[in-house]
Amino acid sequence: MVVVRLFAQVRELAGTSAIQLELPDDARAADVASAIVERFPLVAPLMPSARIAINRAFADADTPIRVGDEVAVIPPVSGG
Amino acid sequence: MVVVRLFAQVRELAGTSAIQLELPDDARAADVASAIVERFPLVAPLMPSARIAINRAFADADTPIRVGDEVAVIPPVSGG
Amino acid sequence: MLSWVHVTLEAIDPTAIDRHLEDPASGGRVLFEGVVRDRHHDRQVLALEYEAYAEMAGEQLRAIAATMTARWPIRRVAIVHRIGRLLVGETAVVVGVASLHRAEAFEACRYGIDAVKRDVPIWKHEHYADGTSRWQENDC
Amino acid sequence: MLSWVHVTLEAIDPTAIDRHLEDPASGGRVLFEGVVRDRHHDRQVLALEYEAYAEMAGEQLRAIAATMTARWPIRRVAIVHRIGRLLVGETAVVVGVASLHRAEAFEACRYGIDAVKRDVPIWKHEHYADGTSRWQENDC
Repeated sequence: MVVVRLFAQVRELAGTSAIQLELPDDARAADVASAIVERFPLVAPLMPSARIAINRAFADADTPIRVGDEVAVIPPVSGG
Repeated sequence: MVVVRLFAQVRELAGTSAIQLELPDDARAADVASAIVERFPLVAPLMPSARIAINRAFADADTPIRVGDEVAVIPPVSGG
Repeated sequence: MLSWVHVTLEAIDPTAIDRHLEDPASGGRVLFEGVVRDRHHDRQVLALEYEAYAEMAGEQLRAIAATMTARWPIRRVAIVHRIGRLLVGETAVVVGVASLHRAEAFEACRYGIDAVKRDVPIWKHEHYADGTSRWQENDC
Repeated sequence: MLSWVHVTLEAIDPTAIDRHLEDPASGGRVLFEGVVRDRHHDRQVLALEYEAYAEMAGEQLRAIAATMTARWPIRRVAIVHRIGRLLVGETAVVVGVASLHRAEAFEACRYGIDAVKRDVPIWKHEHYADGTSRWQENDC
Protein backbone atom coordinates (compact mmCIF):
# COMPACT_ATOMS: atom_id res chain seq x y z
CA MET A 1 0.00 0.00 0.00
CA VAL A 2 1.27 3.46 -0.89
CA VAL A 3 0.12 6.97 -0.10
CA VAL A 4 -0.37 9.15 -3.18
CA ARG A 5 -0.31 12.93 -2.79
CA LEU A 6 -2.49 15.08 -5.03
CA PHE A 7 -1.94 18.75 -5.90
CA ALA A 8 -3.58 21.77 -7.49
CA GLN A 9 -6.44 21.00 -9.88
CA VAL A 10 -6.11 17.23 -9.35
CA ARG A 11 -6.42 17.77 -5.60
CA GLU A 12 -9.47 19.99 -6.07
CA LEU A 13 -11.29 17.62 -8.43
CA ALA A 14 -10.47 14.60 -6.27
CA GLY A 15 -11.55 16.50 -3.17
CA THR A 16 -8.56 15.27 -1.18
CA SER A 17 -4.83 15.95 -0.96
CA ALA A 18 -3.80 12.33 -0.33
CA ILE A 19 -5.21 8.85 -0.87
CA GLN A 20 -4.10 5.36 -0.01
CA LEU A 21 -3.84 2.88 -2.87
CA GLU A 22 -3.58 -0.91 -2.76
CA LEU A 23 -1.19 -1.83 -5.55
CA PRO A 24 0.16 -5.22 -6.65
CA ASP A 25 3.77 -6.02 -5.72
CA ASP A 26 4.99 -5.41 -9.27
CA ALA A 27 3.16 -2.08 -9.65
CA ARG A 28 4.70 0.66 -11.76
CA ALA A 29 4.11 4.40 -12.02
CA ALA A 30 1.56 3.97 -14.84
CA ASP A 31 -0.57 1.84 -12.50
CA VAL A 32 -0.90 4.76 -10.10
CA ALA A 33 -2.30 6.92 -12.89
CA SER A 34 -4.86 4.23 -13.80
CA ALA A 35 -5.87 3.72 -10.19
CA ILE A 36 -6.42 7.46 -9.72
CA VAL A 37 -8.64 7.65 -12.81
CA GLU A 38 -10.66 4.66 -11.60
CA ARG A 39 -11.19 6.17 -8.19
CA PHE A 40 -11.80 9.77 -9.39
CA PRO A 41 -13.36 9.80 -12.88
CA LEU A 42 -13.50 13.62 -12.77
CA VAL A 43 -9.70 13.68 -12.78
CA ALA A 44 -9.43 11.58 -15.96
CA PRO A 45 -9.07 14.53 -18.39
CA LEU A 46 -6.08 15.83 -16.42
CA MET A 47 -4.11 12.61 -16.20
CA PRO A 48 -2.66 12.49 -19.73
CA SER A 49 -0.74 15.69 -19.02
CA ALA A 50 0.17 14.79 -15.42
CA ARG A 51 3.48 13.27 -14.37
CA ILE A 52 4.02 10.78 -11.55
CA ALA A 53 6.74 11.48 -9.00
CA ILE A 54 8.27 8.77 -6.85
CA ASN A 55 10.34 9.84 -3.86
CA ARG A 56 10.34 13.46 -5.08
CA ALA A 57 11.70 12.71 -8.55
CA PHE A 58 9.79 12.41 -11.82
CA ALA A 59 9.20 8.75 -12.73
CA ASP A 60 8.82 7.02 -16.07
CA ALA A 61 5.66 5.02 -16.76
CA ASP A 62 7.48 1.77 -16.01
CA THR A 63 9.35 2.88 -12.86
CA PRO A 64 8.55 0.27 -10.18
CA ILE A 65 6.81 1.36 -6.98
CA ARG A 66 7.84 -0.13 -3.66
CA VAL A 67 6.11 -0.13 -0.29
CA GLY A 68 6.91 3.07 1.59
CA ASP A 69 7.64 5.12 -1.54
CA GLU A 70 6.43 8.73 -1.54
CA VAL A 71 4.21 8.92 -4.63
CA ALA A 72 2.62 12.06 -6.07
CA VAL A 73 0.54 13.11 -9.06
CA ILE A 74 2.06 16.24 -10.65
CA PRO A 75 -0.32 18.08 -13.00
CA PRO A 76 1.30 20.60 -15.39
CA VAL A 77 3.23 23.04 -13.24
CA SER A 78 2.91 26.81 -13.35
CA GLY A 79 5.61 28.16 -11.09
CA GLY A 80 7.94 30.97 -12.01
CA MET B 1 39.47 75.37 -36.23
CA VAL B 2 38.05 72.60 -34.06
CA VAL B 3 38.56 71.53 -30.46
CA VAL B 4 39.45 67.87 -30.07
CA ARG B 5 38.86 66.19 -26.72
CA LEU B 6 41.20 63.43 -25.57
CA PHE B 7 40.42 60.69 -23.06
CA ALA B 8 42.00 57.97 -20.94
CA GLN B 9 45.39 56.73 -22.16
CA VAL B 10 45.41 59.13 -25.11
CA ARG B 11 44.80 62.02 -22.74
CA GLU B 12 47.60 60.83 -20.43
CA LEU B 13 50.16 60.35 -23.19
CA ALA B 14 49.24 63.65 -24.82
CA GLY B 15 49.38 65.39 -21.45
CA THR B 16 46.19 67.32 -22.14
CA SER B 17 42.46 66.69 -22.30
CA ALA B 18 41.74 68.99 -25.23
CA ILE B 19 43.64 70.57 -28.11
CA GLN B 20 42.81 73.00 -30.85
CA LEU B 21 43.49 71.90 -34.42
CA GLU B 22 43.67 73.96 -37.59
CA LEU B 23 42.09 71.81 -40.28
CA PRO B 24 41.46 72.52 -43.96
CA ASP B 25 37.86 73.26 -44.98
CA ASP B 26 37.41 69.82 -46.51
CA ALA B 27 38.84 67.95 -43.49
CA ARG B 28 37.52 64.53 -42.60
CA ALA B 29 37.67 62.40 -39.45
CA ALA B 30 40.83 60.61 -40.64
CA ASP B 31 42.63 63.95 -40.81
CA VAL B 32 42.06 64.45 -37.10
CA ALA B 33 43.78 61.15 -36.37
CA SER B 34 46.78 62.13 -38.51
CA ALA B 35 47.01 65.57 -36.90
CA ILE B 36 46.97 64.03 -33.42
CA VAL B 37 49.79 61.63 -34.31
CA GLU B 38 51.84 64.47 -35.77
CA ARG B 39 51.38 66.61 -32.67
CA PHE B 40 51.81 63.77 -30.13
CA PRO B 41 54.10 61.04 -31.50
CA LEU B 42 53.74 59.10 -28.23
CA VAL B 43 50.07 58.59 -29.01
CA ALA B 44 50.78 57.01 -32.41
CA PRO B 45 50.62 53.36 -31.24
CA LEU B 46 47.12 53.95 -29.82
CA MET B 47 45.57 55.60 -32.84
CA PRO B 48 44.98 52.52 -35.04
CA SER B 49 42.56 51.16 -32.42
CA ALA B 50 40.99 54.54 -31.57
CA ARG B 51 37.73 55.82 -33.07
CA ILE B 52 36.89 59.43 -33.86
CA ALA B 53 33.60 60.85 -32.58
CA ILE B 54 31.97 63.90 -34.13
CA ASN B 55 29.18 65.57 -32.21
CA ARG B 56 29.01 62.64 -29.77
CA ALA B 57 28.56 59.96 -32.43
CA PHE B 58 31.17 57.62 -33.90
CA ALA B 59 32.38 58.86 -37.28
CA ASP B 60 33.72 57.03 -40.31
CA ALA B 61 37.17 57.90 -41.65
CA ASP B 62 35.61 60.03 -44.39
CA THR B 63 32.99 61.85 -42.31
CA PRO B 64 33.47 65.59 -42.97
CA ILE B 65 34.32 67.90 -40.08
CA ARG B 66 32.77 71.35 -39.90
CA VAL B 67 33.68 74.40 -37.85
CA GLY B 68 32.10 74.16 -34.43
CA ASP B 69 31.86 70.37 -34.41
CA GLU B 70 32.56 68.59 -31.12
CA VAL B 71 35.38 66.19 -32.00
CA ALA B 72 36.86 63.51 -29.74
CA VAL B 73 39.40 60.71 -29.88
CA ILE B 74 37.92 57.53 -28.38
CA PRO B 75 40.52 54.89 -27.51
CA PRO B 76 39.19 51.34 -26.95
CA VAL B 77 36.55 51.60 -24.25
CA SER B 78 36.43 49.52 -21.07
CA GLY B 79 33.14 50.36 -19.39
CA GLY B 80 30.73 47.79 -18.03
CA MET C 1 28.41 27.74 -0.54
CA LEU C 2 28.10 27.70 -4.32
CA SER C 3 24.35 27.54 -4.53
CA TRP C 4 21.45 28.55 -2.36
CA VAL C 5 17.83 27.58 -3.04
CA HIS C 6 14.77 28.37 -1.04
CA VAL C 7 10.98 27.97 -1.18
CA THR C 8 9.40 30.56 1.08
CA LEU C 9 6.02 31.88 2.22
CA GLU C 10 7.51 35.31 2.84
CA ALA C 11 8.29 38.22 0.53
CA ILE C 12 11.56 37.66 -1.32
CA ASP C 13 14.35 39.78 0.13
CA PRO C 14 16.65 41.11 -2.64
CA THR C 15 19.47 41.77 -0.18
CA ALA C 16 19.47 38.07 0.78
CA ILE C 17 19.88 37.18 -2.91
CA ASP C 18 22.70 39.71 -3.29
CA ARG C 19 24.43 38.31 -0.22
CA HIS C 20 24.38 34.81 -1.68
CA LEU C 21 25.72 35.99 -5.04
CA GLU C 22 28.51 38.04 -3.47
CA ASP C 23 31.91 36.91 -4.69
CA PRO C 24 34.97 39.10 -5.27
CA ALA C 25 36.10 36.96 -8.22
CA SER C 26 32.82 37.35 -10.15
CA GLY C 27 32.63 40.30 -12.50
CA GLY C 28 29.02 39.87 -13.49
CA ARG C 29 25.64 38.83 -12.20
CA VAL C 30 22.53 38.00 -14.16
CA LEU C 31 19.17 37.93 -12.41
CA PHE C 32 15.76 36.89 -13.60
CA GLU C 33 12.86 38.16 -11.52
CA GLY C 34 9.36 36.83 -12.14
CA VAL C 35 6.66 39.27 -11.08
CA VAL C 36 2.86 38.86 -10.78
CA ARG C 37 1.25 40.43 -13.85
CA ASP C 38 -1.99 42.42 -13.80
CA ARG C 39 -3.63 40.42 -16.55
CA HIS C 40 -3.81 37.00 -18.11
CA HIS C 41 -4.86 37.40 -21.74
CA ASP C 42 -7.84 39.75 -21.41
CA ARG C 43 -8.69 39.02 -17.77
CA GLN C 44 -7.67 41.32 -14.94
CA VAL C 45 -5.71 39.50 -12.25
CA LEU C 46 -6.30 40.63 -8.66
CA ALA C 47 -4.06 38.17 -6.86
CA LEU C 48 -2.83 34.63 -7.06
CA GLU C 49 -1.89 31.75 -4.90
CA TYR C 50 1.05 29.45 -5.43
CA GLU C 51 0.67 25.92 -4.10
CA ALA C 52 3.77 23.73 -3.85
CA TYR C 53 4.74 20.15 -3.27
CA ALA C 54 7.30 21.81 -1.04
CA GLU C 55 9.62 18.86 -0.33
CA MET C 56 9.94 17.94 -4.00
CA ALA C 57 10.13 21.60 -5.08
CA GLY C 58 13.16 22.04 -2.81
CA GLU C 59 14.82 18.92 -4.27
CA GLN C 60 14.12 20.05 -7.83
CA LEU C 61 15.55 23.49 -7.17
CA ARG C 62 18.69 21.92 -5.71
CA ALA C 63 18.98 19.67 -8.76
CA ILE C 64 18.56 22.64 -11.13
CA ALA C 65 21.22 24.65 -9.27
CA ALA C 66 23.56 21.63 -9.36
CA THR C 67 23.06 21.25 -13.12
CA MET C 68 23.79 24.94 -13.61
CA THR C 69 27.07 24.84 -11.68
CA ALA C 70 28.08 21.60 -13.41
CA ARG C 71 27.29 22.75 -16.94
CA TRP C 72 28.62 26.32 -16.84
CA PRO C 73 31.75 27.76 -15.19
CA ILE C 74 29.74 29.95 -12.85
CA ARG C 75 30.59 30.78 -9.25
CA ARG C 76 27.29 31.37 -7.43
CA VAL C 77 23.64 30.44 -7.91
CA ALA C 78 20.63 31.61 -5.92
CA ILE C 79 17.07 30.47 -6.65
CA VAL C 80 14.15 31.55 -4.50
CA HIS C 81 10.48 30.83 -5.17
CA ARG C 82 7.75 32.36 -3.09
CA ILE C 83 4.48 30.49 -2.48
CA GLY C 84 1.17 31.42 -0.86
CA ARG C 85 -0.86 34.50 -1.77
CA LEU C 86 0.80 37.21 -3.90
CA LEU C 87 -0.47 40.53 -5.21
CA VAL C 88 0.12 42.12 -8.61
CA GLY C 89 3.68 43.47 -8.80
CA GLU C 90 5.08 41.17 -6.13
CA THR C 91 8.08 38.99 -6.95
CA ALA C 92 7.32 35.28 -7.26
CA VAL C 93 10.72 33.93 -8.25
CA VAL C 94 14.34 35.03 -8.56
CA VAL C 95 17.10 33.12 -10.33
CA GLY C 96 20.52 34.74 -9.84
CA VAL C 97 23.93 33.75 -11.19
CA ALA C 98 27.38 35.22 -10.53
CA SER C 99 30.32 34.39 -12.76
CA LEU C 100 33.57 35.69 -14.19
CA HIS C 101 32.16 36.16 -17.67
CA ARG C 102 28.73 37.28 -18.67
CA ALA C 103 28.03 34.82 -21.50
CA GLU C 104 27.76 31.86 -19.14
CA ALA C 105 25.83 33.87 -16.54
CA PHE C 106 23.15 34.67 -19.13
CA GLU C 107 23.01 31.08 -20.39
CA ALA C 108 22.90 29.51 -16.95
CA CYS C 109 20.25 31.95 -15.71
CA ARG C 110 18.08 31.31 -18.75
CA TYR C 111 18.45 27.56 -18.26
CA GLY C 112 17.57 27.97 -14.58
CA ILE C 113 14.32 29.85 -15.03
CA ASP C 114 13.27 27.57 -17.91
CA ALA C 115 13.89 24.52 -15.71
CA VAL C 116 12.01 26.09 -12.79
CA LYS C 117 8.99 26.70 -15.00
CA ARG C 118 9.13 23.19 -16.44
CA ASP C 119 10.12 20.90 -13.58
CA VAL C 120 9.41 22.41 -10.17
CA PRO C 121 6.10 21.25 -8.63
CA ILE C 122 4.57 24.65 -7.95
CA TRP C 123 1.13 25.66 -9.21
CA LYS C 124 -0.41 29.08 -9.73
CA HIS C 125 -4.09 29.71 -9.02
CA GLU C 126 -5.14 33.06 -10.46
CA HIS C 127 -8.04 35.12 -9.10
CA TYR C 128 -9.67 37.50 -11.57
CA ALA C 129 -11.61 40.74 -11.15
CA ASP C 130 -14.74 39.04 -12.55
CA GLY C 131 -14.84 36.70 -9.53
CA THR C 132 -13.57 33.62 -11.38
CA SER C 133 -10.30 31.83 -10.78
CA ARG C 134 -8.20 29.32 -12.67
CA TRP C 135 -5.20 27.00 -12.32
CA GLN C 136 -2.56 28.00 -14.84
CA GLU C 137 -0.17 25.87 -16.86
CA ASN C 138 3.20 27.10 -18.11
CA ASP C 139 3.77 26.96 -21.85
CA CYS C 140 7.55 26.69 -21.33
CA MET D 1 8.79 56.55 -19.55
CA LEU D 2 9.95 53.47 -21.43
CA SER D 3 13.64 53.85 -20.83
CA TRP D 4 15.84 55.48 -18.25
CA VAL D 5 19.60 55.88 -18.58
CA HIS D 6 22.03 57.52 -16.24
CA VAL D 7 25.78 58.10 -15.81
CA THR D 8 26.48 58.81 -12.17
CA LEU D 9 29.32 59.50 -9.76
CA GLU D 10 27.33 58.01 -6.89
CA ALA D 11 26.73 54.43 -5.78
CA ILE D 12 24.05 52.76 -7.89
CA ASP D 13 20.77 52.51 -6.01
CA PRO D 14 19.02 49.20 -6.78
CA THR D 15 15.65 50.55 -5.64
CA ALA D 16 15.88 53.32 -8.27
CA ILE D 17 16.42 50.64 -10.93
CA ASP D 18 13.46 48.62 -9.64
CA ARG D 19 11.28 51.71 -9.67
CA HIS D 20 12.09 52.36 -13.31
CA LEU D 21 11.40 48.76 -14.30
CA GLU D 22 8.10 48.63 -12.43
CA ASP D 23 5.22 47.79 -14.73
CA PRO D 24 2.11 45.78 -13.87
CA ALA D 25 1.95 44.30 -17.39
CA SER D 26 5.49 42.88 -17.29
CA GLY D 27 5.84 39.36 -15.97
CA GLY D 28 9.61 39.20 -16.00
CA ARG D 29 12.72 41.26 -15.48
CA VAL D 30 16.27 40.43 -16.45
CA LEU D 31 19.14 42.36 -14.89
CA PHE D 32 22.83 42.34 -15.60
CA GLU D 33 25.02 43.76 -12.85
CA GLY D 34 28.70 44.38 -13.48
CA VAL D 35 30.77 44.33 -10.32
CA VAL D 36 34.41 45.29 -9.68
CA ARG D 37 36.45 42.09 -9.53
CA ASP D 38 39.32 41.47 -7.11
CA ARG D 39 41.76 40.45 -9.80
CA HIS D 40 42.72 40.98 -13.40
CA HIS D 41 44.49 37.86 -14.62
CA ASP D 42 47.00 37.25 -11.82
CA ARG D 43 47.13 40.81 -10.44
CA GLN D 44 45.21 41.83 -7.34
CA VAL D 45 42.94 44.80 -7.97
CA LEU D 46 42.58 47.29 -5.11
CA ALA D 47 40.31 49.81 -6.77
CA LEU D 48 39.61 51.37 -10.11
CA GLU D 49 38.57 54.59 -11.64
CA TYR D 50 36.14 55.01 -14.49
CA GLU D 51 36.63 58.04 -16.71
CA ALA D 52 33.85 59.03 -19.10
CA TYR D 53 33.20 61.29 -22.02
CA ALA D 54 30.04 61.96 -20.10
CA GLU D 55 27.99 63.83 -22.72
CA MET D 56 28.61 61.20 -25.39
CA ALA D 57 28.23 58.34 -22.91
CA GLY D 58 24.74 59.60 -22.09
CA GLU D 59 23.85 59.84 -25.79
CA GLN D 60 25.19 56.36 -26.48
CA LEU D 61 23.23 54.89 -23.56
CA ARG D 62 20.06 56.55 -24.85
CA ALA D 63 20.74 55.16 -28.33
CA ILE D 64 21.32 51.65 -26.94
CA ALA D 65 18.08 51.81 -24.92
CA ALA D 66 16.22 53.04 -28.01
CA THR D 67 17.57 50.15 -30.08
CA MET D 68 16.53 47.69 -27.39
CA THR D 69 12.95 48.95 -27.25
CA ALA D 70 12.76 49.10 -31.06
CA ARG D 71 14.16 45.64 -31.68
CA TRP D 72 12.41 43.65 -28.93
CA PRO D 73 8.84 43.88 -27.60
CA ILE D 74 10.00 44.92 -24.16
CA ARG D 75 8.28 47.40 -21.86
CA ARG D 76 10.98 49.01 -19.71
CA VAL D 77 14.73 49.55 -19.93
CA ALA D 78 17.05 50.98 -17.27
CA ILE D 79 20.80 51.42 -17.80
CA VAL D 80 23.01 53.01 -15.17
CA HIS D 81 26.79 53.30 -15.30
CA ARG D 82 28.78 54.56 -12.37
CA ILE D 83 32.04 56.49 -12.92
CA GLY D 84 34.75 57.77 -10.60
CA ARG D 85 36.54 55.63 -8.02
CA LEU D 86 35.08 52.19 -7.16
CA LEU D 87 36.19 49.48 -4.77
CA VAL D 88 36.19 45.71 -5.26
CA GLY D 89 32.62 44.38 -5.00
CA GLU D 90 30.95 47.67 -5.92
CA THR D 91 28.49 47.77 -8.82
CA ALA D 92 29.77 49.58 -11.91
CA VAL D 93 26.87 49.04 -14.29
CA VAL D 94 23.30 47.74 -14.32
CA VAL D 95 21.26 46.92 -17.42
CA GLY D 96 17.65 46.05 -16.57
CA VAL D 97 14.78 45.01 -18.84
CA ALA D 98 11.11 44.36 -18.05
CA SER D 99 8.86 42.57 -20.52
CA LEU D 100 5.87 40.28 -20.86
CA HIS D 101 7.94 37.28 -21.88
CA ARG D 102 11.36 36.29 -20.69
CA ALA D 103 12.98 35.31 -24.00
CA GLU D 104 13.08 38.89 -25.24
CA ALA D 105 14.11 40.24 -21.84
CA PHE D 106 17.18 37.97 -21.87
CA GLU D 107 18.06 38.84 -25.46
CA ALA D 108 17.58 42.58 -25.04
CA CYS D 109 19.56 42.65 -21.78
CA ARG D 110 22.41 40.71 -23.36
CA TYR D 111 22.42 43.07 -26.33
CA GLY D 112 22.39 46.04 -23.97
CA ILE D 113 25.41 45.08 -21.90
CA ASP D 114 27.35 44.00 -25.00
CA ALA D 115 26.63 47.39 -26.60
CA VAL D 116 27.60 49.25 -23.41
CA LYS D 117 30.94 47.44 -23.33
CA ARG D 118 31.57 48.10 -27.02
CA ASP D 119 30.24 51.59 -27.72
CA VAL D 120 29.99 53.73 -24.61
CA PRO D 121 32.98 56.05 -24.08
CA ILE D 122 33.88 54.99 -20.55
CA TRP D 123 37.38 53.84 -19.58
CA LYS D 124 38.55 51.77 -16.63
CA HIS D 125 41.86 52.50 -14.95
CA GLU D 126 42.80 49.66 -12.60
CA HIS D 127 45.03 50.07 -9.56
CA TYR D 128 46.88 46.94 -8.43
CA ALA D 129 48.25 45.82 -5.08
CA ASP D 130 51.81 45.95 -6.50
CA GLY D 131 51.49 49.73 -6.95
CA THR D 132 51.07 49.65 -10.72
CA SER D 133 48.00 50.69 -12.65
CA ARG D 134 46.69 50.16 -16.16
CA TRP D 135 44.02 51.34 -18.61
CA GLN D 136 41.89 48.36 -19.61
CA GLU D 137 40.28 47.49 -22.92
CA ASN D 138 37.16 45.37 -23.26
CA ASP D 139 37.45 42.24 -25.36
CA CYS D 140 33.72 42.32 -26.14
